[in-house]
Amino acid sequence: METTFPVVANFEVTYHQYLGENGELIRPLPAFATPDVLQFLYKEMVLVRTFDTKAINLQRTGKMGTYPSILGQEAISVAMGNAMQKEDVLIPYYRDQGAQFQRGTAMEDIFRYWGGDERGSNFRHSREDFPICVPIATQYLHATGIAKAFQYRKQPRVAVTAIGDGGTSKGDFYEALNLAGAWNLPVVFVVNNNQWAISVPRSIQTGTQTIAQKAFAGGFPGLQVDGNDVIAVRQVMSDALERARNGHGPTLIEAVSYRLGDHTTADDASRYRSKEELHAAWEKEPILRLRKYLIAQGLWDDQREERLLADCQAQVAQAVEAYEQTPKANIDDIFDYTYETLTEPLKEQKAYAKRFKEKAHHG
Amino acid sequence: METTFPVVANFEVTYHQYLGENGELIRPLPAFATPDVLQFLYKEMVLVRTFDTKAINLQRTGKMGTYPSILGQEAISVAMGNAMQKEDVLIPYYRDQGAQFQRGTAMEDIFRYWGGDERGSNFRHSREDFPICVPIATQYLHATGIAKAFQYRKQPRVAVTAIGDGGTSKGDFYEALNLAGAWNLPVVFVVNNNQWAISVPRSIQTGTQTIAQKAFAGGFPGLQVDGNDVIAVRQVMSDALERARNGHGPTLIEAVSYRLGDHTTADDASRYRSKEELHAAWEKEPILRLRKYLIAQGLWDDQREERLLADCQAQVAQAVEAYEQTPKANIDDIFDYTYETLTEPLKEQKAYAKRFKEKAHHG
Amino acid sequence: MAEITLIEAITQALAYEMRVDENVVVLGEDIGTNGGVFRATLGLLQQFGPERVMDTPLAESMIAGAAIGMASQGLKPVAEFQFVGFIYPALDQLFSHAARMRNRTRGRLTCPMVARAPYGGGIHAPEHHSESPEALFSHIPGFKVVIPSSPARAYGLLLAAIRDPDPVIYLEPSRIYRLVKQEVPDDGHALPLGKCFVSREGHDVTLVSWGASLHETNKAANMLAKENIHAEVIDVATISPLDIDTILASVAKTGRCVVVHEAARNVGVGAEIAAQIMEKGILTLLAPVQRVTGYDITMPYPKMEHLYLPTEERIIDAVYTALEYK
Amino acid sequence: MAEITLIEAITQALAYEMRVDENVVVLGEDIGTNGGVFRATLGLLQQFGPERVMDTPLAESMIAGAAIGMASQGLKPVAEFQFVGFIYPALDQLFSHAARMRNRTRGRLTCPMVARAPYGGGIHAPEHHSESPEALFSHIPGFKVVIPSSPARAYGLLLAAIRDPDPVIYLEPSRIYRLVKQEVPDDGHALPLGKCFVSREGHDVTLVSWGASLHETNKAANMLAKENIHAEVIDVATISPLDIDTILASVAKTGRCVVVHEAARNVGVGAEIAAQIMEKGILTLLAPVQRVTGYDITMPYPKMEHLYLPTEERIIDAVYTALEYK
Ligand SMILES: Cc1ncc(C[n+]2csc(CCOP(=O)(O)OP(=O)(O)O)c2C)c(N)n1
Ligand SMILES: Cc1ncc(C[n+]2csc(CCOP(=O)(O)OP(=O)(O)O)c2C)c(N)n1
Ligand SMILES: [Mg+2]
Ligand SMILES: [Mg+2]
Repeated sequence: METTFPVVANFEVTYHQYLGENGELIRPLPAFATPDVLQFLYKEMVLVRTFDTKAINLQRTGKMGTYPSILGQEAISVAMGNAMQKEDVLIPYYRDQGAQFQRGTAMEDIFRYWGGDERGSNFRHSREDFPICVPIATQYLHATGIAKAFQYRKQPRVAVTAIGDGGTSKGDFYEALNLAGAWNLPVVFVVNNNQWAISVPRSIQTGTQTIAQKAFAGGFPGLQVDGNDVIAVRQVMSDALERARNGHGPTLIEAVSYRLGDHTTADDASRYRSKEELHAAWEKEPILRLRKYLIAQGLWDDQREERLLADCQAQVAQAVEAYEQTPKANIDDIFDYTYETLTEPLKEQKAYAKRFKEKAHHG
Repeated sequence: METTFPVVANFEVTYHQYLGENGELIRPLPAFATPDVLQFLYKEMVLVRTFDTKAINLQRTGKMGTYPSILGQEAISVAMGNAMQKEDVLIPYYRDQGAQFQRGTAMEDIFRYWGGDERGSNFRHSREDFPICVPIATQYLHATGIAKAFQYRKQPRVAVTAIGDGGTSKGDFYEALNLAGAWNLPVVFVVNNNQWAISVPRSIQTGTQTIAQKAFAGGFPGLQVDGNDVIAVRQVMSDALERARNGHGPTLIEAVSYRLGDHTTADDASRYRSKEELHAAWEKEPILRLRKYLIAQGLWDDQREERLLADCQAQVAQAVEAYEQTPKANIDDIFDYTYETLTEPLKEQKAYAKRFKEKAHHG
Repeated sequence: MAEITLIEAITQALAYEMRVDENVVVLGEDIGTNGGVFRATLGLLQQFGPERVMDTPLAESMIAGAAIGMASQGLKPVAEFQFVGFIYPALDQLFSHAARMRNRTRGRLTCPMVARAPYGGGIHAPEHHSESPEALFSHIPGFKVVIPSSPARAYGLLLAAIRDPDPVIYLEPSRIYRLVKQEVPDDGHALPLGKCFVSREGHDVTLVSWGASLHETNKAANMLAKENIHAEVIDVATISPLDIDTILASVAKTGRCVVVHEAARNVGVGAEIAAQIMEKGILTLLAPVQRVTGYDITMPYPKMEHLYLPTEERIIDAVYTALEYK
Repeated sequence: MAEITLIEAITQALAYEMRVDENVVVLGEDIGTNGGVFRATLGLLQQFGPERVMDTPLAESMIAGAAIGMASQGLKPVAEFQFVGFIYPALDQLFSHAARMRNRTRGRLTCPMVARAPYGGGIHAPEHHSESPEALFSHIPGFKVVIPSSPARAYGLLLAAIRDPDPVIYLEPSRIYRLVKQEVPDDGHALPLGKCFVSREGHDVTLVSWGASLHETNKAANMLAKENIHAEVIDVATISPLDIDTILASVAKTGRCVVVHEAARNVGVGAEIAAQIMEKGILTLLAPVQRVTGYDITMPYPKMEHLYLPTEERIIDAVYTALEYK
């Protein structure tokens, strides 16, 4: 008689990386990674960081509200947006600025959003992309519905959505994985594992070895990628997009990175995490890493860097200008979009509100 | 340079079984499985089936409301309750009659519950056990809270909870796994995979190979057990309870079985599943299987069977009697338990309700 | 033309709209082969196939969240929640997203979905199967909340709900799913959302109700008629946004009003109706608006639910209280 | 004695009750090392350790569900929801279980938990951070719903909430977390739940409010006093169950009433108060009860939230409407 129990299913998580922590190549470059593309990705990451610095500054000087910095996660976000086709749909979380810019979403719209203005989500480009999602993990389900619409209409499009490590604790995250697996949906799930959910470290968030393995609960592949290696993220994204586009279903990508900034401008991370940890994380950050590689390859130098920074500053300055010139919103704006047609009660309330418009005290 | 990607985590699901489909032993019996214990488990399964048949009959004759039959899942439920210690807490789903009886919950209380009477959940024994849980999967989270209370008080107690295969699609299911893993809680999660969630087959419910693998999303072991083999279920339950009691955390047990009856007395399963499938499932059912084994070992015979059936009938008849003698509930019953102390509005409403008591038309 | 029940009218409306608009899809638990636990989607799988009639995994937040995603792509998902007592896990998706998508994006993305669910008590169902949460949805800006009371209204209002460009919560009183039959032409004619229906004219008192309670309300009106008390009966139908004008016009005539609903009393829809009648019609009121409602307790299990539901007796009692005022 | 803010009063109450009752535990997101995003739990981890001050994974249904389990074992969990806009995923657990456990088991199992959450607008926070859903909880039988308006009331009411044998939804107006300071003796004295407080006496009109809006209400009363209009101001404090008697007594004196709340108007708590005043006090009413509320739109983002929130001007306007009636 047998005395052991047969294994009926097994699973593994692989870790994907091309650039080592010092910008050295540890695997042969993937095909997409031509010098042009790498330079482009580099520039886009620097642009995101320039934007980010400015956004924090706008908040500090009272010109914008609370803002969540993307510092440290530029590679994930840029690679994600860059790998997508125009006709795909992005369903972002609130720290996906890089992907949004790749999609054509205007910087000034992101400023508007965090400046407390709904019009910031009325994107002029990427009009099917979802706005920033505040209620954690809900966006993962929207992505499944969008993917289902693509599948129903037999369109070769993919829904791409992102979340933080903390968000992977929520029911909606898992319900989305399960549905995507059950329906074999064209969706790519990205997890920005930046090690922290506000003050809660990854180790308290979940007892799993990896976040990637949560994909097995949905019945499809999950993998880990070095989220500070833009080449690796870009590659696993393309692979996952292709899988999805060809009808082979979803993938979960855990991009391992680090939140180098505070959670938001309303947070002070020094309350809960050590300087040492932060310093160590800076050693691995994505922009420096790619710069080292490019320089070593003779694809980058100080002059180009200087020009790039000036360029980025100019682009961001223009966006700030556009943001600051946003026409004032009015009472109609807050009443007219609850329903397509103003209801009777809202007509009455709007007329009443207009009576008091001039007198308002708060704000 | 390397060209493959390293595996950073891997997982496997084992399948546990002792009795083959024809009641033949395929592995050496585990230590607990003395003749006495096996006979006891057999009797308890027969008792549950006798109860179940009667319950359906009560519903059909208008003496009870909608009822969910446990037909086919007796082994899982009896083994689960039987493996627990008295001081453990059971957080059942609605198809856990066998476990409830093992815990001392009175049959007449289960009748009362499905008879539409809240008093059916005021168990006289097993007073810390949770009542039947209708909103699917919510009970899994209650189990984590109870387990946390045990951990906080350093009590060597375990929370045991169960769910159906359909329930594993819900957010609460996964949130519970994640918390139990993160907090290393003393809890045992049982999944009654009876292949159907009302009319939705297991294959539509999730894209995973096994349900057991969903445990990996929580970071702890998941295994499959033949849910028609009471010996195997009892053994994996004991192992999981011991693990939990010794501070080694949760286990997910997927008990593979089959719902031999309709979903509830309000359902007609012939609308959505084939006779062939049902017939095939009857071949594997748990009671017959153990009887075959016991008979082959000389531990059971027709005489004992006859006596047992008479015994079970008598016990159930007594419970029906108690159920039918339940004193009528009154207006106070529906008002007095919303809060510990009746609020002013409820005092008023209760007095008002009493004015109409005699006149009520419905019902 | 054959007479059909309320639930058959729902099936008829779903099938009609699926025929004329291929963006309409239905999803939910057990709605495919099984045709829904109440058979609202009976035959749809056969007619429209599994790509449009989707049996989902068992997860209500998922159903709502996926429907929101589909709706953003121009589909018109009609999501069935098996009982409205199981819609609570979906409230986050519904409140935080379905109700806000248009406003959040200033009209760029919208959410033309319908959330259907059997609703209300009196069917001797187990706990959680007899809830009346219309007040919750009515309080959340962005929804329309609709409750039909007859086969014809169920048909016309469901068509309107599906065609509406915004999310509609469509609650189906399961107690009257098969209570009455009516001829309901399958002509695709929608009824207006946002309008009350005057179900019966009268001049002594206005009775306001919706859904299944309208039946006890009508019975009460019949009984009162024998006492020579002529009640006007209003079927609110769209609970939010509320058509207060129709109610005010009636109260202007009768001077007295009784609102009847199954849901708990405290902060229920009856309170809103009473408050608005006072605000806008106090001069026409001869007595305070009376509320006949469920109590502020969880809906009792079947053995005692008859003690909870508004009855003709309670309605008539309230009418007399109103009539005898001062 | 030092003066403390409302949020410090909350910390003080939590610490007090944790000292005297080891069954009291707190749980939530970022409540440990970080002391909560508003610092309500500041220092508790240091004083009581991680077994009683539990940083949870990020999942609100989980927080509620686990708290229900703990409470059934005799713990007294105080769960923090980071903002009340994030409590919606927990509504199923709260509505289906916390509110019903006692009734479901006829008193065998109970749910003595508190759900705390920052609540309301006016802090220029991003979307979803400024919600006022007290009406939802008030409609669900089984909860008590409490909203403090000052440091002293925050302290006394939170102690009462923790000691209450049933689930209490405790909503903290974040706009006034640090607005005023008061001396609040740390003496463990609870204030009664289910009672309104008369904050200011007057005889011309009754102003009824709660939470942060009470401050604009008081300011309006001050301004009115200069016009020789003497408003009585009532702090409802416990929104459910409602202490209508205190309100009725005031209205009997003044004959006029204005209810002020931030939440959307439709089927809000203001409607309930208005309806009850009419039902029980119509003969003392000289004018219809006026409601000054948020609009039936999603709370606007910070740039426009000032247009949504009730202001002194709107309150005074409503008072004049009431005074000029007839
Ligand atoms: C449902 C919900 N609960 C709580 C919050 C408050 N909150 C905002 S961000 C955050 C932490 C998120 O952490 P993670 O998912 O790791 O993303 P990160 O911010 O680190 O990128 C929390 C708790 C929220 N937005 N939504
Ligand atoms: C949240 C929720 N949604 C829907 C239902 C209705 N419902 C009751 S049982 C059931 C199927 C459950 O299937 P499964 O989990 O496999 O358990 P089984 O009944 O097969 O034992 C459904 C959909 C419910 N009770 N709760
Ligand atoms: Mg994070
Ligand atoms: Mg099942």
